This record gives sequence, structure tokens and C-alpha cells, in this order.
Amino acid sequence: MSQATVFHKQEAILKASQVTVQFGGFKAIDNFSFRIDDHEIHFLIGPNGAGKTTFLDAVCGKTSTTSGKLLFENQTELFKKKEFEIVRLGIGRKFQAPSIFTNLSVADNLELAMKQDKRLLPILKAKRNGGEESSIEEMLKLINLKVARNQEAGALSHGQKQWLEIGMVMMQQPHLLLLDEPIAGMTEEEEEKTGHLLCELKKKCAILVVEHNMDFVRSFSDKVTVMHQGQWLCDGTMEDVQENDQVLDVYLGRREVNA
Amino acid sequence: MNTQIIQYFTSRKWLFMILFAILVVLPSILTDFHINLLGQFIAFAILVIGLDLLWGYTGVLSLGHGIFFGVGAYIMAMYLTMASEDSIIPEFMIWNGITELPVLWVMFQHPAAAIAGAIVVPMLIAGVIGFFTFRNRIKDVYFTILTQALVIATVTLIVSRQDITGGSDGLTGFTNFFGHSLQTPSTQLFLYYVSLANLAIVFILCYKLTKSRFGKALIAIRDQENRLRFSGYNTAIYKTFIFTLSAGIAGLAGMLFVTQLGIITPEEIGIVPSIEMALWVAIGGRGTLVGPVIGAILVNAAKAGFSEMYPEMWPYFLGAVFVIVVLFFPKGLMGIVDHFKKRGEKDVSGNSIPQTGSHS
Amino acid sequence: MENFLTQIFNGASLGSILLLIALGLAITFGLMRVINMAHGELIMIGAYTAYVIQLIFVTYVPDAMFDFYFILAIPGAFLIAALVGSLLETGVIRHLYGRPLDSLLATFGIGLILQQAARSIFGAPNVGVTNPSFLSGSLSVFSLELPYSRLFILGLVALCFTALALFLYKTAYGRKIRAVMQNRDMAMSVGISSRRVDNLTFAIGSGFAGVAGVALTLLGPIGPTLGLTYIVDAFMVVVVGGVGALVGTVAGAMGIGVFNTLFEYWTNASMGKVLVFALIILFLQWRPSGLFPQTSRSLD
Amino acid sequence: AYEANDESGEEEKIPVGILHSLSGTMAMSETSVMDAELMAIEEINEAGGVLGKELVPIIEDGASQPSTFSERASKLLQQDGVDVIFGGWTSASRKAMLPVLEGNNGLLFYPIQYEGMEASPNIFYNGAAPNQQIVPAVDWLLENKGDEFFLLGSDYVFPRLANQIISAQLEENDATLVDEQYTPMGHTDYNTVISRIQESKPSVIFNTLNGDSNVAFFQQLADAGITPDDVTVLSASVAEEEITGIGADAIEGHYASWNYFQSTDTAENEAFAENYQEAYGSDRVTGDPIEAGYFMVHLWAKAVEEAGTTDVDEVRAAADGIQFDAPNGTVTIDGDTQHVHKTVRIGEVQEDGQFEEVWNSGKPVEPDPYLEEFDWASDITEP
Amino acid sequence: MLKSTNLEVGYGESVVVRNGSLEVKKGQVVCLMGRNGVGKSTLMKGIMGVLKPTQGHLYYNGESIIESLPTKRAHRGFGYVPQGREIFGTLTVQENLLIGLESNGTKQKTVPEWIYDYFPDLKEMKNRKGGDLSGGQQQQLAIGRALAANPNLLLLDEPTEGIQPNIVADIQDIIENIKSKQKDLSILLIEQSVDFARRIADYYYIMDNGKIVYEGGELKEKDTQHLLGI
Ligand SMILES: Nc1ncnc2c1ncn2[C@@H]1O[C@H](COP(=O)(O)OP(=O)(O)OP(=O)(O)O)[C@@H](O)[C@H]1O
Ligand SMILES: Nc1ncnc2c1ncn2[C@@H]1O[C@H](COP(=O)(O)OP(=O)(O)OP(=O)(O)O)[C@@H](O)[C@H]1O
Ligand SMILES: NC(N)=O
Ligand SMILES: [Mg+2]
Ligand SMILES: [Mg+2]
Repeated sequence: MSQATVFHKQEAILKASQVTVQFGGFKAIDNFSFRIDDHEIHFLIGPNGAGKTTFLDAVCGKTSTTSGKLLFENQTELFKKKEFEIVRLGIGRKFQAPSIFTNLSVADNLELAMKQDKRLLPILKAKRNGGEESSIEEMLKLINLKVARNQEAGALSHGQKQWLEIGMVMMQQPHLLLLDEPIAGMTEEEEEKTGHLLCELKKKCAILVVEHNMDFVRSFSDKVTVMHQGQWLCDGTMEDVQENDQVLDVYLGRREVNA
Repeated sequence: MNTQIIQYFTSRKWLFMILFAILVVLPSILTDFHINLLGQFIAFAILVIGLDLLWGYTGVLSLGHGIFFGVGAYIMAMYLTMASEDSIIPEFMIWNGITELPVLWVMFQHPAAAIAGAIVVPMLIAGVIGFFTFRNRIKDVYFTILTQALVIATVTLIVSRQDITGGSDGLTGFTNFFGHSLQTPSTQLFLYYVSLANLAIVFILCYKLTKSRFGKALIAIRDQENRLRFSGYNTAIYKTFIFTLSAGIAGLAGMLFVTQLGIITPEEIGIVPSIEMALWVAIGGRGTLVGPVIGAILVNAAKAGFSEMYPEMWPYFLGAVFVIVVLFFPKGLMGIVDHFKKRGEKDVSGNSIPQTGSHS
Repeated sequence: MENFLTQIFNGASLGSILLLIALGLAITFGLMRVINMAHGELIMIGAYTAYVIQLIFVTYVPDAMFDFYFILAIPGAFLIAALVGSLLETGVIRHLYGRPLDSLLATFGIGLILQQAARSIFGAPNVGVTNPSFLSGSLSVFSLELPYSRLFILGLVALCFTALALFLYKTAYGRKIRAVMQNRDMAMSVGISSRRVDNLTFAIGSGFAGVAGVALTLLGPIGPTLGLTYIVDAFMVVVVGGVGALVGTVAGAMGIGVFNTLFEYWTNASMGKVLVFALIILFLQWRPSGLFPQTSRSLD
Repeated sequence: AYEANDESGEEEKIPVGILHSLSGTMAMSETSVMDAELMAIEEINEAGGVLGKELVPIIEDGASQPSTFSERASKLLQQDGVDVIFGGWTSASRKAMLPVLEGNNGLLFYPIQYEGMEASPNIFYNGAAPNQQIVPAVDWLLENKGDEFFLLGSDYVFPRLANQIISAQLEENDATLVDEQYTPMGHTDYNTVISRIQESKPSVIFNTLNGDSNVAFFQQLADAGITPDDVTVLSASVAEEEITGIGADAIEGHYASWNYFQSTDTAENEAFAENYQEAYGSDRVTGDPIEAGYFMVHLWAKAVEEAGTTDVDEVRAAADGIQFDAPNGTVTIDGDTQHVHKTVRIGEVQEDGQFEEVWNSGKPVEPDPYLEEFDWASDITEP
Repeated sequence: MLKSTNLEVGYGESVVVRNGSLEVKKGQVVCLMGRNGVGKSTLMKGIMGVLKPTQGHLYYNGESIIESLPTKRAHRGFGYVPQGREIFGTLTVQENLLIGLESNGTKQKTVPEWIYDYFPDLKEMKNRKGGDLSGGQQQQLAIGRALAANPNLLLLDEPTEGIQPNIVADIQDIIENIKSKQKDLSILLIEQSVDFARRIADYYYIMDNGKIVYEGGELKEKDTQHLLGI
């Protein structure tokens, strides 16, 4: 069970103020403000279509924000930055539907994702060295794909692809990790494993997770923010949040809590 | 045992070496005419290596490589024309009322400048176009069509500025090549081997490139460009680089082609030739490097052979070949090779160690 | 001013021809994602159909009725081209869904074969189709001369487009077509016969190419390589408009038509052509997926 | 296709090359010329061949690509050992074959009217040089139709050079050049050009458009309500075959300049046209390039008979003064330029699609490919 | 109602499922479980016909359907919610539902109100393109599409993936509701959540490594734990 961190002792790693994202006339995110601190597992929850994925998209540069501010590590404005620049700043993203390089081997997937100088010239000259080799091996073990190391990633099952993508994002050694429904399609055992992995990881970075599995949120969250219709609804620990009437109405349902 | 040998010799590297050896000895049994013809096909084979890097590995299909090939050829042809002309400007310019050699021509009067230009100018063009195009995320078929637009614009421009380009007649009639007559068999044999040497060098360099981490990045771009971007790669630069490189290779090929054929016209670099180049890659087998090389040589040889034997029927043959290859051998000729290789592998793993042992 | 109006009419008229040649491609390429390089040859087939129907009329029908050949040629060419398209789909295209670049290759080969077949059947020299007398001459509006043949093409394309748009977007069958083009396996899983839909859709796209062929007989002679002249233009139109967007195709055709005419008027025909293609390249920098992009939220 | 002779038959047969585009965009024009050439070969063979030997045509496809012409020409000369090639159409194809011909010392008999400024020892030019078509046509127009010229051509070498010549000639005659327009090959939308014609109101359009474009141009001109009464169009590349495509009503009353029309009234032509239609179909028409393709084979055969061998150098030497009674009248090879003396004709298109001759030069005109006889042309031919 | 014996299903040359024998009786809810990558989805694709089984038999109401296309199976009352949603992205929400409605081969003009009652979000978004929806909305749409034609056999591949908790609960209700109205509806469900499975399933199959390794009317803790990865 997690310790709720109520007070902001450290600097925020990401601070969003009054972010709005609009598609045509529709505001998928509406004046949303948010902060996440370092070494924190922060869950973003809310009904389908609340704007959670869109918010992650906005942070990592996939969708452009219509207005508002996104300040990373108190110094860098993310607005208008290119995806790869944002990644190089230290933000890693896992997508909702697994996204991997289907024609490369599992190990090669990790090799490309690994933290390294990713500009053209260094990559042209790069050779896999011993250190890199062992960190790939380590990761393979961690994500349980050791036997599949030389297999084409396209032939993995849905769940294995999820793991591979998590592995790839971890290889980037981000300061802020964005995970969109990481445990979808995983067995309970693997959920558990993922959770512990997150706890391990938060020693090194901040983690923002979108998830609908409340057991998981309950077990591993430091803090929870609830979004609804593009707006901030409430935040706090999971215990706080599930007391909130509105959250019960629009999201959790009464039964879930009673059960 | 037998199958192991098959496997070994059907690896990409070995296939190329076998092909190379054949190409080294072939001239001793071919007529002068066929040596020259084969030399031209080797120029095409060089071109498709670059095209395969771009299409087969990176997944970016250019149907505009005729232009880069053409720029290389035209630049070389400018030099060759000047080296062969007695007057200070080419004859066709005189009729077009040009009295002074255009700057474009002055630049490439020196052979070294022409050779460098034939490679660098296509790269510059590709670099600029690629930079903006890839940065603006023009991709897939949009990119492909853009390259076709480039072809049409360039070819129309070349034709309409016949005062400096020779128009639809193109550039031809050059006889002198570094003091030797271009028509003599010995010069042509020399050019054949020069082309072959270039083929080997380009192949080895590109082969190494595909085996490197950069090569994996190219495949990653093809598979899932966005994921690579979100892994911190500026994929636009990578694509620009490979596009530029393949344009340079095309320019080199064009240069070797024009010295051997002795003519370059807009017709050789237009829409249809540009599409045909992609066909050679596909027939050989995308993403295999050696496949396209074989494809370029075989398709052109078949085309020449068919059209000799059945001048009025050969389009049927050629068309049918394209359809059949795509339908029945979707991975091209290399797909057939791999098929045999797989069978070999199965036999091998059946009675010895399994393939997927891990290293640690 | 009057001059400007003339140019605008000329532009719209060129645009209408571009639209007609691209309309079939908007289906086979835009919706079905088949890079059909034989589209030009389907246009050619339509044109030769008009020629054959004309020959039949010359031989068997009284002179006074001659002009009716043209009325018959339009549905005739649609059917013949659709039939060829249907055979093509069954024999080749069907095996290439989801492999657009392979379809490019195979259809290029088919184009070669069809061209040579036309040469074998009709001979290499061009053949002429006599325009029906009711389409010669022009309509004077104020001081503008609007040739009947051009007005006819404008009308024809408006008709074709409207029919197609209604069919695709307002009927259940059109909905099924769009579903199949999105995801064949899933479409089958919701009870749609993907095979039949694919075949019919490709046939319809091919049929429109045939209609374009008939219209082209009003503009020039027809020969085995007729299609080569138009194939790239047709792709440009679809791409500039946005692959998969029918309205985009209209906008693309009209845009290219008007700009081409204006550029040509300001410079000359060759430079006009150079400029319009340069403009297309620049335009794509600004709108990388055409005027009406078919966006989707998925990662790619 | 025809096989090259095997060893044993070599004594009795003479291989000759036929090299035209049988595929691609030029096939539509070139195949008819090839038909005429094959007809001439057959006639010669029926009459006992050349030097008592049968001619065997080896047909190759230039595929509308200059490089293919070059490559196929090499093949014919080097592999098949022919001494002569009948072929080519576009200037680009001729220029592509030229270095090959010179390098291998082969002969080309070229059938099409062209822009001049060329005299290769390895080519015999059987079409009109500019002074045998364009220059007299301009003179005739100035005299009969007016002096405000609009020049329209396809964007390639022949029209551009032809128009330079015309411009110089107009200047010499104090006539006006109101506009000069080029359209890319295969262009079919002439609305803008027609707008320009309507604005500049010329009395004459000198048309050097090629192929398909002519059909589009004339039909659209007619649709725009511009009749021969408003402006006369004289074409340099519209023969009977093109008229079939255009439709006679759209071009009736306009003119063309050639050395031969299907309607040319000679006994030779009567036989030629009849044989041609018998061989290839009654719906086929003849025309200037077709006729040139036909007579040039005969010219070569006569030169070979004269030389007693097919050897290129000896045939070249024997060719000067060789005559043949061609359908267009007597043609004579000029040994210096390797062009032919031929009669110039101007015809008006009739409603049946045939030409009615309105003027001819009376006697064969001597070829002058560099326009040396014309002072006003010196700016074009020399820097 | 549905019975498969020894189905062998795979991708190209690689065989994934080797012994796909299971049965779904009329009116039964059967749950297919197992760890990631054991071949659950692959087997379901074989049953729907999206993948063509290379061996084995498949009977529906006693009739062999192994040769019939998915189209035919849909006409006979199969409703399928695939993993990964696979909604038609360029069609609007309403059009997606209409397609589903017609999947039994009939012609329908309007989406019945009850579907929108189940998923009110979809009503609000009925003119939005399916591809623009959020992940969970798409999943709801995929379920709505499959339910629309009143299928006799529902194939659900992890249907609750990505759906918000209260709607997950609703989906249980929906299934129960439909089952109470349509007694002979059979359901084959793939589910990772043991809780969810227990709540609605009558019978269980567990797969491992491409084979069915357990079947029974209840999930016995110690037999199944390691197979399910709990
Ligand atoms: N390109 C777009 N055009 C129109 N609407 C869009 C677009 N992208 C997203 N939306 C809408 O924005 C809203 C927010 O979507 P988003 O994917 O962020 O939701 P989410 O919170 O991640 O939901 P879920 O939990 O279901 O994944 C949804 O209603 C969706 O339909
Ligand atoms: N498209 C494919 N091509 C080749 N092999 C595949 C493909 N999809 C899946 N596989 C292989 O089939 C096996 C079974 O995959 P499947 O998707 O059926 O698993 P699953 O049991 O549904 O797993 P999950 O719970 O992760 O969805 C996987 O291990 C994978 O290796
Ligand atoms: N020589 C010509 N007419 O091109
Ligand atoms: Mg989401
Ligand atoms: Mg699955």
C-alpha cells in the first residue's frame, strides 16, 4: 500500500496550467491544470473520453495544445516542441495500443530505444558494446522476453507486445514516464509485476499512468487525479478520490465501491 | 551437410559475391555489343541499391529517381559534349541563338568537376527536397506522388529550355572520353569494369550500412515511424539522409550509364523509366540489396532479349512477368531464394542444435 | 475582366476533365488504396468502346441517327470498362489488398499488356471518333464563347460525381463499401461479403474511367497510349484533394485546372505545366495529406 | 519477326534493319512508315532482289525512347551485320542513332521532314529540309493569306528551329510575328492558346504541333468558332493520317505543306496508294512520311545496284544522282548533302479528308539543309 | 450450439493453436482464459473464420461450418468483438452501428434506441468519426456493433479492456439483461479478469501454449492458478 504524498516537498517535474486542446469545435481538454512531482506514481483516471489520452498526447507532442502552458522540470516549455525533442528532454511514452517495430527482433527493438545519442552521426557510427549488451539482456529478463530475444517482434502476442513496449520506454531512462493503460490485457500476476516494477522505477523518475483498473490504482498510486469532460474533477489519494460523490457518479459507480 | 552449404552460399553477401564473379568473367564470352549492354545494366544495378535502401529498408517509395539518375547523366554528358566539340559552345546552342557557354556548362567543363557534380548535385537536390518534405511529414503515397510531380516538372523544364539542355534531343554525339574514343571496344570494356567496381563498392558500403544500428533505425522507420520518433529520433533527418544518399548513388549510376550509352534524353529519365526502376527493386526483392541488383540486370536483359526476339510482342511478356512476380513471388526473386534457404534451415535444425539459443 | 472570366471558364473546364479522369481513381485508389497504374488503360478502353460503337453505327444505323452513338457510348463504355475492371479485380487485384505498392507494380504490368492489346486489335495508329454534331460549336454568353463539348463534359462530370457521392454516402451499400475499404476482415465479421463488395467497387471505379475515355474522344484522337497521358494527372488530383475524400477530388481537380490555366496564360504552356507541378510540391508541404485529409487518431 | 540468316543462306540474302517505335507514344505514327518500308522491300524482292539477293528485314522496336534507338541500332549494326537501317521519326531518335552509325560506319535512311542543320555522312535524309517545306510555305502564305503570323508548335527541336527560321524570314519580309507559343508533347488543352489567338488576331497560324495535339487543337479551334475565313492555319506535320483523327470538318479549308499528298496525281502514286491499301486495309491512308519510307528503300536499292555491293562507303559514293520515280514525282539523291531533291506542295484540306493541291514548286527543289542560299538565315546557322 | 474439435489455427506457416476443442451450449456463457500469448485470440479468430483453421472440425447447430467465410457466419448469427476493437475509423459512430445492425443480412434504417440506452456516450457522439473516439468509447462502440443485430452467438475478446469501471459493471448487466430476454443466446468470452469471468460464466476453458489444458464448470483455485497467472 502506498504512502500518500500530500505536500509538495520537491519541485514539480511537470506542471500544466490551463491547458486546452480543441478538435474542431470540441474541447477534448478544457482548461486543465495539473502537476506531478518527481518520484511519484501519479494516476490519471476518469471516464472514457475524459481526455486522458489526449493529455498525454499533448505532453509528448503528438497533439498540439490550443492554449495553456506545459512546463517541464520548471524550465522547459513543451508547447511547440517536436516529439523527438521532448523525448530527449526525458519524457517517455507508452501508447494505449502496443506500438513496436514489427520487423525487428525483440532485442533490436530495445537497442534502438535505449538511451544514447540519437542524432544521425552517432547512430551511423554506433556499435553495440558490452555495456549496452548487458542492459538489453537485463531488460529482456525483466520483461520476460528472453526466449524471444531474436524473434521478430511482430509475432508476439498482444500482451507480450505490451511488455516489450514498456521495456522500450524504460530503456530510454526517462525522467517522466507516461503510461497509457499499461496493464490492459495482462494477467493478474503480470499486473502485480508491473506494479512492482513501477515502484522500482519511481526511484529514478516520475510516472504518470492512465488506467481503468481500480485495484491496480489502489495498490500502487501515490496520487490520483480525476478528469471529467476534459476538466479537472478532483485529486488526492485514491482513498480521497473514491469518496467523492461526483467521481462515484460519473466513473466508479456505486457498485464498484460496495463490492 | 549439403543444405548447410546451400544456406551459406545463399546468404546475401555470398549471393552478391557469386554474381560479382560471374560479372567479372562474363565479358570474355560476350560480344562487344553485349558487354556494352551489360555495362549499362550494371549502372542500373547501382541505382537500385540506393532505391532499395530508400524503399526496401525505409519504406519510402520514390518514383522520381529518374531525375537524380538524369542529373548525374546530364552533368557527365555536359563534360563529354564539351570534350568532344571543336567549337566553344555545342552546336545545338548555336541554332538556339546562344553565343556564350551557359554558367551551368562552364561549371562542369573540368572532368573532376563533372564527376563530383554528377554525384553531389543530385544529393543537393534530394537534400533540399527531402529536408522540407520529410520535416513536413509528407509520407507514403503522398511522397510518392510528389516525386512524380518532380519528374514531370523537371522533364518539362529540360524539354522547354532546349537552348541549354538540348531539349528532347538530349545530349549525344560525344566521342571523346579522356582522350580515348568512346566507341572502341577497349574503352567500353574499361568502362564496364569501372562500373562493376563501382557496383561492388556501393554494394559493400550499403550492405554495411544496413547491418548497422542505423540500418535498424531505417527498418524501424518503415515499421512504425511514430514509435521511433517517440523514442527520441528525428526521423525526418534520417529519411533525408537516406534519400540524399540514394540520390547520390543514382547520380553515380547515371554518370556511368551515359558514358556507356553515349546519349541522355528526357525520355530516359521521365515517368515511365522512374517507375521501371522501382519495378526492378520489387522483382529482385525489396529490402535485400542483392535482390534488386539481380532484378535490375535480369529485367533489363529480359527486356532486351524479348524485344529482339519478338519486337511486337515483348510488352506482353514483360507485363506478364510483372504480374506473375507480384502475384506468385511477392518477395521477388529473393523470396524464392529464401524459400529454399528456409527448407535448408529446417533440415539443419531438425538434426542438430536449435536456432534460437540465447547468448548469455 | 472578360478575359479573366474566359480563363476561369477554361480552368473549370480543364478541371472538369481532370475530375472525370480522376473520379474512378478516387474510388479504386482513394477508397480501395489500390495504386492502379492501369487506370489510364481503362480510360483507353472506354475511348475505344466509343470508337467501336461509332463503327457499328456507321455500318448498321441510318446516317440521321448517327449522333445517338455517343449517347449509347457512355453507358456502353461504363459497362465494358467495369467488366474489364471486374476481371482485373478477380484475377489480380484481389490478391494484393493491403499491399498498395505491389498493386502499383502489377497494374503497371497490366497497363503494358492492355496497351499492346489495343495495338494488336486496333493497330498502332490513332483512330478518330467523330464528335456528335450536337456537341460542335459553342454557346455565346455575353462575349464568352463556351464550347458545347466543354459544357457537356462539365455536365457529365457533375452528374457522375453526384451519383457517386449519393451512392457512397447515402446508401447502405455505399456504407458497406466504405466499411470494407477500412478493414476487410472486420467487414466480413459483420456479415459483409467483402469479395463481392470489392469486386463491385473496383468495377464501378473502372466504369468511371471508361466514361472519362468517352469524354476524351471529344478532345483528341485515341490511341493505345492515351492512358499514359492522363495517369499521373489523375493521381495528382486525388492526392492533392486528399486520398479517400471524394470532395477533395473535386477541389483538387478544380484547383489544378484553374491554376494550370492561369499559369499557362501568364507564361506559356510548358512553364505553366512546370509551375503547376512545382505548386503541387509546395502545396503538399503545407497540407501533407491533401486538402481534405482523412485523419485518424491511431498512431499512424 | 524475321530471323537473321543462318550461315548457309548468307550468300543469297541481304539483311536490312528496320528500326521504328512499335510501342510507346510514337508507335502510332511510326508503324505506318514501317509498313511502307516493308512493302517496298517486298516489291524489290519480287523483282529479283538487290544484286540478285533477297532482302531480309530485321525489325527492331525503338520503343519511343532515344536510348533504345541507340541501343537497337548498335545491335543491328554489330550483331546482325546490317549495312543499312531504315528508320527513325523524331529528331531525338535520329540524333541518338547518329553516333552509333558513325562509330560503326552504318547507314541510316531517315524518312521524315526535319529541322535541317545536319549532314552526317552516315545518314540519308529523305524528308524535306526546311527549304523544301517551311520556307516555300511561308512565302506562299505571305503572298496569299496575310502577313500577321502566329507560330504554334510542340515544345521540341523541330518546331523551335522551324520557328526561328520563320521568324527570320518574316523579318526579312517586313511581316509581323504576333505571338509564338509552344505546348508540351501530348498537350490536349488548347483553350489558353486559343484565347491568345483571339487576342492577337493573326491572319495566319503556322502550325508545327506534332501528333495528338493537332487533333485537340483543330477541334477546339473549330468549337471556338474560329473558321478558315477568320484565320488560315498551315501545318507542317498534319498529314492524311492526322486528318482522320481530327475529323475532316474541323480542319477543312486549312492548309498543309508537304512533298506528297495521297491525292498527288502521278501514275506512280496511283499504284502506290492502291498497293498500300491492298496490303494494309482499305481504311488506311498514305501520306508524306509513308511515301518517303517507301521510296527511300528503293533509292538505297538502286544505289546498291549502282555500287555493286552493300558496302557503306561504296554505296555512299555511288548514291550521288541516284533517281527514283517516286509517288510524289522524281526524287534524286544529292551526294553532297545526302538529302533528296523533291517537289514542294501546298494543299488545302477537303471535306473528304484529302488534300487538294493549291500550289507546287513545279520542279524538284534542291535540298539546302543549312539554308546557305538564304542570307536572312545566316544568324541562325552561324553564331 | 458451437463445437470445435482439434482446431489447428495459425498465421502463415506458424501454427499457434494446436488442439482447439471446445463447446458452447445453447444459452451458455463460456469463458476462455489463459496467460498472455497462449493463443486465445487466435482460437477465437479461427472460430469466427477470420483465420482459416488448417485442421480440425467446427460445427454450429450440428452443421459443419469450417469452410464458410466470416460473412456467412455473421449471417447465421455470430457477433464478434475482436481484441483491439477494429471499429471502422472513417465511418461515423452511427454508421458503425448500422453496419452492425445489418450484419445478419437484413436491411435496417435506424439504430434502435436500446443500444444508445446501453451506451449513452455513443448517442452523443453518433456523428463523430469512429476513429476519433477515445479508446474506451471505441470499445463500447465495438460491443454495441456486435449486439445490434441480436446475435445467437457472441464472441467477445476481452470486451472490457479500456472501459471505465462503472460501465464494466454495466456491461455485466447488459449481458445478463440480454440473456434474460434472449434465452438461447450463447457467449464465448475471453477474459483476463477472474472476477468478471466468475460473475457471468457458466463454464470455463483454460489454454496454455496453444492447447486447451483445463475445462470445467468452475475455476478451482489450485488447479488453475498457475495457468491463469494469478
Ligand atoms: N481528432 C479528434 N477529433 C474529434 N474528437 C476527438 C479527437 N481526438 C479525440 N477526440 C475526442 O476527445 C475526447 C477525449 O479523448 P481521449 O482519447 O483523450 O479520452 P480518454 O480519456 O483517453 O478515454 P479512454 O479512457 O476511453 O481512453 C473523446 O470524446 C474523443 O472522442
Ligand atoms: N499476426 C501474427 N503473426 C504471427 N504470429 C502471431 C500473430 N499474432 C499472434 N501471433 C502469435 O500467436 C501467439 C498467440 O497470440 P494470441 O494473440 O492468440 O494470444 P492471446 O492468448 O490472445 O494473448 P493475449 O492475452 O496477450 O491477447 C502469440 O504468442 C504470438 O506469438
Ligand atoms: N523531324 C521531326 N519532324 O521531328
Ligand atoms: Mg485513452
Ligand atoms: Mg488476445
